[in-house]
Amino acid sequence: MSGKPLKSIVESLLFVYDQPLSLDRLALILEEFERSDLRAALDELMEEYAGAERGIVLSYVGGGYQLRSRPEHADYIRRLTKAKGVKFSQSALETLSIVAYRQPITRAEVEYLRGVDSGGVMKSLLEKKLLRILGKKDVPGKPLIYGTSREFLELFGLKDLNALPTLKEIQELVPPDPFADQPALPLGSVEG
Amino acid sequence: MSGKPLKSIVESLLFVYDQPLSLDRLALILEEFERSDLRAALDELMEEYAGAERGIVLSYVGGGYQLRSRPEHADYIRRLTKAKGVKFSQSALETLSIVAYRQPITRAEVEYLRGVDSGGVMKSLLEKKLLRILGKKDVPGKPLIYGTSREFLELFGLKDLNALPTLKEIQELVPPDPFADQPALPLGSVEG
Amino acid sequence: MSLDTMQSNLFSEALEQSYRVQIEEFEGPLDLLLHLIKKNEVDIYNIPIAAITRQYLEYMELMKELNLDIAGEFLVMAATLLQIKSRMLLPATQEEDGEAEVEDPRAELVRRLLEYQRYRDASQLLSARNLLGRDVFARTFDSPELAEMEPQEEPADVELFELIEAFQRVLARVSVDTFHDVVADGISIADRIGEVLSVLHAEKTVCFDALFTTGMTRDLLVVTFLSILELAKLKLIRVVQVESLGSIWLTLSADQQENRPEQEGVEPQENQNSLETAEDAVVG
Repeated sequence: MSGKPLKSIVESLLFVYDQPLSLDRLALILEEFERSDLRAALDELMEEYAGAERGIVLSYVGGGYQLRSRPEHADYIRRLTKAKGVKFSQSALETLSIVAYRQPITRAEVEYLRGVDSGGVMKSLLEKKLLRILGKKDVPGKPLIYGTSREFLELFGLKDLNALPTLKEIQELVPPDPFADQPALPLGSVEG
Repeated sequence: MSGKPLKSIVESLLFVYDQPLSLDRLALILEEFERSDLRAALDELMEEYAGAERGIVLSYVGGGYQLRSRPEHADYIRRLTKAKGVKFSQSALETLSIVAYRQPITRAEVEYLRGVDSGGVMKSLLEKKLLRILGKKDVPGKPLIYGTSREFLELFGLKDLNALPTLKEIQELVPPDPFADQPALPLGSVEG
Repeated sequence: MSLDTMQSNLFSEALEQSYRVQIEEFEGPLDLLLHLIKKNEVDIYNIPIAAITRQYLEYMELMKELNLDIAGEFLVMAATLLQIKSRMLLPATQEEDGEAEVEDPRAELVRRLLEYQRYRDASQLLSARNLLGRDVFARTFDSPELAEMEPQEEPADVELFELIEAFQRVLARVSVDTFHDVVADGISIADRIGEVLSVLHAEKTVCFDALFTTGMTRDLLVVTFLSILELAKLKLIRVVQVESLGSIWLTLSADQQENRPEQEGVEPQENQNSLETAEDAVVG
């Protein structure tokens, strides 16, 4: 009975772990199993994964076992990175939020609020069409003023700028002191 | 010739990617393959992974395919990764299920159904990305409306919102004579 | 270990109940009432309101003795229960025609309890599923194969809430009074400018008065007015009056309408045109 479930357990462990797992480590974790059974399970898995039609291979690297993708498929895997959504950087998100909530706004004002140069971020947000130039401010130097775009609304699924939640609405989610003005208990008339 | 390598390629992609992959996404990445072949490959993989002795399962969640560890092995995996494991309070679960079934829903509606202030829970669910803000409701006061996220589906292993457990039907309220047995209540043994 | 036992260790309501001490935290008054109904084994469609009310109040008394905070919702429910109880004590009025049947005073409460129970049951079904990160695990890391590859940029998934959080971070760092301070009904000048602009984008031309609807607070009126001034100062809008003492109209400035990405050398066209535009809009 030990065979099948153990093999399955080992496969799970190899799957979720991001480092090669040594036999020693496995034996430590799966202390209720015999080391020889463990070795047998690994050998069996090794053989199974060696089947040519699998997209995953089990390799023995750096003293441990690790599941890896089939090297022949590297070209396809590379394509995944193209489609992989890159997370917004903190600075991009901050800049975007400042413009969203304080538009129309100049670059100098954004930089004042962020305390750092924001030219690069703003340029890249313009290129992504999340920001747009609204015009020029009528002050000396005629700086450009920025606002958010239609694409911005689409990205966040907003109908229009009115649908942008205000900070107050978020802050209101957590009341400062829910028990502040608690009335007295109406316990006088209890008897049934 | 198309069959086997494609299945293997798809398996590689699923293995390497840390999020569910939709058929659309796969079709975009593997543009030289027919969509129908892709679907067939996924079906085949699905079947193979369903074999009882595997430590990995292929699930369809939140509109995409994802390899996941076998649930029965959770204990062993926790020993390895020392993951604490997600834990939800009853209030979080209640709030999540109300939003899931009733979305789009306002905070006031959630609170009416639960009978308690739910701002704090909702904020923490927003932070965990299980809830999301859908916009504002077009009624006086323009309250924010909430819904569940893709992460919600992934967390609970749901294909889509239609896969939510069916809600129990509520019996019609037909009190034939509500006052009939009022005086003679079985209240003798009430004390806890 | 079976899946079931494992989950009950983490979540099961039944297991928790066996460890329940006398005084227990309830999610809210509805949760407490359901508990009392279950404990007394009474029919939810025919709640013995006097007894349940008494137990409910006893529970609150206990909380008070233990110096626990009692949330306002519990008090509201206590009042509701007492009210239902007193209405139940009134003799059922004999209707003139026997037609206008009085609804059971408990009906509304029962409806809420049933509805609440539904979602509570559903939440238990949900938590009995194989949860990602509790029962099943996916790979949460980039495989080395993928990590070695250079990612190609593309706009990502981002949630509205993240945007707000980012802005809160900014605010936390900057002293508050660097912002326009006038705020009415949670609307700052900047917010209001955004609103006015989006109205103008949709309508092209808007009557000045239309932005000041009745029922607005005085503060909101001020904020709206300041917003319009600000927009005019920024030359984002034009303010035109078709005839003296006539309505004042607001339009987006010319380059706003064309929506050009770069504004180099574009001079806003002046007056005559804009007057006509405004007049057209009045007629149309």
